[in-house]
Amino acid sequence: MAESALKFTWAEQIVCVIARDLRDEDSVQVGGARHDIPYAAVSLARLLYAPDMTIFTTSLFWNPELPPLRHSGQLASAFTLMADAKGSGYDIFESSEKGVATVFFYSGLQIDRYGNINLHFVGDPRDPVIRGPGVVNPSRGVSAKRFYIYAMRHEKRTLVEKVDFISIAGHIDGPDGRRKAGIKTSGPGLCVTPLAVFDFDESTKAMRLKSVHQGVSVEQVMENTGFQPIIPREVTVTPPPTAEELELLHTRIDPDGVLRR
Amino acid sequence: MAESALKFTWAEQIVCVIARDLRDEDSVQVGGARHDIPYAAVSLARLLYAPDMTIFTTSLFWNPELPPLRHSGQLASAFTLMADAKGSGYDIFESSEKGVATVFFYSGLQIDRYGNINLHFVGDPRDPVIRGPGVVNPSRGVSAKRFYIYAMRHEKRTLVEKVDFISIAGHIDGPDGRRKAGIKTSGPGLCVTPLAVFDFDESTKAMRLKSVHQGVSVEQVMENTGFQPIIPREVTVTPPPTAEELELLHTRIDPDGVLRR
Amino acid sequence: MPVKSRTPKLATVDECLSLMHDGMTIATGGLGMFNKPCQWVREIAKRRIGNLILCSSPQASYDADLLIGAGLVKRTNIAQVSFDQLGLAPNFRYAAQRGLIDAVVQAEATLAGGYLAAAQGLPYHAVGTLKGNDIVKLMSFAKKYTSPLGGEELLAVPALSPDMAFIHAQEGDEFGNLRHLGAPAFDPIIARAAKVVIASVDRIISHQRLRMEPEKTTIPSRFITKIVHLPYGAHPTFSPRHYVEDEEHLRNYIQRARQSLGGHAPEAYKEYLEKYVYGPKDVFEYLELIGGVRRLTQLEGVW
Amino acid sequence: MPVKSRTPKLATVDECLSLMHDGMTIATGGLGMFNKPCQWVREIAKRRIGNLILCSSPQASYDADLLIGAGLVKRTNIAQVSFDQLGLAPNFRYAAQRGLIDAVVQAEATLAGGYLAAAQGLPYHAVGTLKGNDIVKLMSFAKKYTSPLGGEELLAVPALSPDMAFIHAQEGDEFGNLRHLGAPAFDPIIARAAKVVIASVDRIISHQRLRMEPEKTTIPSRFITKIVHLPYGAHPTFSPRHYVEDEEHLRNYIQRARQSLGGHAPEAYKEYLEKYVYGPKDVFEYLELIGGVRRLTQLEGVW
Repeated sequence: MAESALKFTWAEQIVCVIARDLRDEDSVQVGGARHDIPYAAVSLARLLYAPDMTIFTTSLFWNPELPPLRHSGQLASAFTLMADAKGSGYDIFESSEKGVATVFFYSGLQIDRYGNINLHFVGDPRDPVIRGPGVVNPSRGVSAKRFYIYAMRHEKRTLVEKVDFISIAGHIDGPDGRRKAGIKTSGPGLCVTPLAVFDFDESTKAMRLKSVHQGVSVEQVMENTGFQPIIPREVTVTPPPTAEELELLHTRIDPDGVLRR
Repeated sequence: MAESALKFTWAEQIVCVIARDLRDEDSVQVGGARHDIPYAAVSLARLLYAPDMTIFTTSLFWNPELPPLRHSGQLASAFTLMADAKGSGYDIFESSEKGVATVFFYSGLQIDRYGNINLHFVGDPRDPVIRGPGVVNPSRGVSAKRFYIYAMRHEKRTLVEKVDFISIAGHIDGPDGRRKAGIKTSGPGLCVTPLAVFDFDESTKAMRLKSVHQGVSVEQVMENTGFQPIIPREVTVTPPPTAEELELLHTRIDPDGVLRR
Repeated sequence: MPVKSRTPKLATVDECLSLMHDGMTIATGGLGMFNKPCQWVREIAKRRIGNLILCSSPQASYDADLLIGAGLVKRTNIAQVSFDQLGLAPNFRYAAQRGLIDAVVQAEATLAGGYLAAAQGLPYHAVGTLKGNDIVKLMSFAKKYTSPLGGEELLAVPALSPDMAFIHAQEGDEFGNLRHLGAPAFDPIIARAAKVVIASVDRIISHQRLRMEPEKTTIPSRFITKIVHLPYGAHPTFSPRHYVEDEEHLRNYIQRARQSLGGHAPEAYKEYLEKYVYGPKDVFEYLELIGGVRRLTQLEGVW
Repeated sequence: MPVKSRTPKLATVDECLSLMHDGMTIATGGLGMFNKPCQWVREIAKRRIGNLILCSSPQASYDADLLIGAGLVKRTNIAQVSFDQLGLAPNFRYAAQRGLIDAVVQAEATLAGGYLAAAQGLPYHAVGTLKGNDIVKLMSFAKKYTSPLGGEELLAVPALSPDMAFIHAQEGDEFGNLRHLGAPAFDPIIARAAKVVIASVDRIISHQRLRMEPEKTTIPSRFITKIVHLPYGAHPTFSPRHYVEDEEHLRNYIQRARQSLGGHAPEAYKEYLEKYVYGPKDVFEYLELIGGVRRLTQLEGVW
């Protein structure tokens, strides 16, 4: 595959991978300003791939305007007041129990081969080396039809063999993990990192290298992954951002270049 | 007691008895246009006795304007749009489970000596002589701190020894009835009829004649009551509507004379 | 840069009712005498979609009585059916008393609890206030149990998720965002509980204008499958800030039902159905029959 | 004819906080970085009302961190405490990691479920979505059980009814009807769950005007015990349509906490408390300290 002449960052690559995977029938919750990647992915998907997708914010505005990402400050600026409707904690409870959000996004301190996510305790939970920020809503990992994992770093200490603590259940311990735990949804869809895209093998439910980003080698991925992912015979290159995607990112979604830092 | 020179109807008498019993700390739900008596009582109480009382309507307007009673037609006219706030079925469920309405009003096809109310089936429930309208919300008989019973007719077939079917629990079968049923609230406060006011004896929880309306004899009450109420040594006369109450009823609450038919 | 645009949910009556079939559990919104989806009920009756399990907000009126009178209902899940101060609902009462329909005894709390459980994706909702009465003995759909935290006796009401719900609001946009100008009553809960939700509105309003005041939206489009513009769609019940109830029409309806059921004029109710339900080809023909612009102007009311 | 009139619920800070005492379970409204009842938190800290069990909407920030930093909290029931993109909450993190407070692991669903149960007067609420993770193993307050209708495994979350709740909204009338101009978030549920609810508002608006548009009221006065006019009462968090968050102030706050906890400048955080919390006699003195009219004008933002 020819290298694209367009310049882009790994964050923009992740945004495009997720955006292309979103669909009109999806319903997604996006968080606040810290969640730049899902926010940009949803913004891009609405413009290009899934205009009918339902979007709601943490503070429960239905189908809000999505103002551009900002470098810092004014969290308030991402707090739009133009929307289809305004909800409250009632909707949050219902939507997280019922899966009114059909799609969700999680990042993690640790992510393991079965897509389990740790946001709470690294080390022994009773005396942790790191106490993470926790997770506001782990329910969506159970109730949403699928979720995306995005990693801000592709390192051995992040992508681990087994998380120290499961904050959000991926496939738990294998193909039957979710079913045994009484979970009916399919769980993690893609795991996207600065280096590669993983999906999950249908039979083992273990992470499988789906593609490496342009300019990244399979070896580089292996060296930085704390477990042995399934490597298919042929690993493709992640289709890089298109000119159209980048133009929208640069002009409408991320004019400040938050994703280009 | 001297007879009042003021003319009034039994409906106005009932309205005044209830209005005087309502208190600032009460929170009451009033129904639609069919419920003239509680509606007028609440309207009068707000003006004279309990200005801080919380009022909400069946369709869940909080502290609404209470337009005057109308003879007929335009149910819509009682449907105010001026209010503190607008609620929905969520509030209805919460308020009926929790007793956000601390006071409620019930009438009945049959009412018995323990204040049990039947609005469903006269005769055998499986093959009733009369199938009543049912009751929208029997929960308030359990969750509200107390409720009022008002009877539109004082007859033996209405005030019965034992109701054929309990739609709303009064004291059920005696002093321990509510507790045995797992109910924590005190239940029926007053039962007001076209002839008299009853309360409930503290020890037996049976209906007790509290007062007879002006011009009504105790014998007349007894002849028209299908059970033997407790008759205290001295039965007082219900204080008739005052000039002030009647003026407010005639000018502001019921100018059409719905309660004077 | 061409970007994609959102697909409107505006639809025709036929498109919506092609989703409906015999035997379905349906729910009607509104409450008592307002916002009843009356034009939907007439359209369903015209198509003779029958064997229905009819739910509603806790209070139904014309909606339930007409579907029962047209012979399309096998079971009702409603706390009370009545025409408020105009009287009891003749067809409902007749059919329930004779066992022609299975009129399940419900209360506001059991219906609301059922819808809430469905809205929350939970199998049941707890209800703690049906105690000491005989109603609960007739509620075979519910189950008594002890709180898992011990002590309190509760009633478990199973989730109630209608196959289709019909809701009437005053305003809505082309994407199905609704605005009730009066009380939304149970419509927001029913919309979240039902599998398919069909809305009608008296008036379609600008999406851009609606978005300026999202706090006025009573049901977001997320919960609406299709929206149809049906002016006066709640007639003869009332539509807050738009029109009052048509008392004359309702009295005529009730009288005809009573005459037929009482045997004095066996054809009276059938004539009502022929004239107002089966006859008109659409809502506009219906509105001409009830008196056209002159009558509708009289029904404007003062809000 | 003289008729009685309604009693306003307007009160002073002292009147409200005389209802509070050591050891209470309190809840703060708002969510993350907006509508946090920050002036209330400072007033509580100034009075050294301690040994508190602090609940919140699922996301807390300055509110929880300041009360913990002032040494007034023994337990927290919050899903996440953080300053969003400005960083983690230093005092919370420090105290939780060292066991100086009992930071109960909660999730949005368990907190919301607890408040909902309390709002509904029920002993518990069912939660069906805490499955397959290790969080639930730490939730000793909740109980696993099987649905009374059979089959499904659920979690029973006990009703959470705070002794007092503190809520900040943009507008309210003298009777305590509140209007959130942005998201009400969990405030409506918390207000219905708590035993005593104290509100502050940036602006008192006319009761008559409020009544013209009841659909804009986000919490009716029924659920509000007292209302206090505290302009900029959410500073340094943001108040939708009124002011944006004070990033400079927040960074200073976080830095001082970090310096103290890290030992680089042990007095830095205490100085913050002395200056902004213990020192000012009221909200107006506080607002002068943070920069007065000039700073507040900068924080207006573009809404």
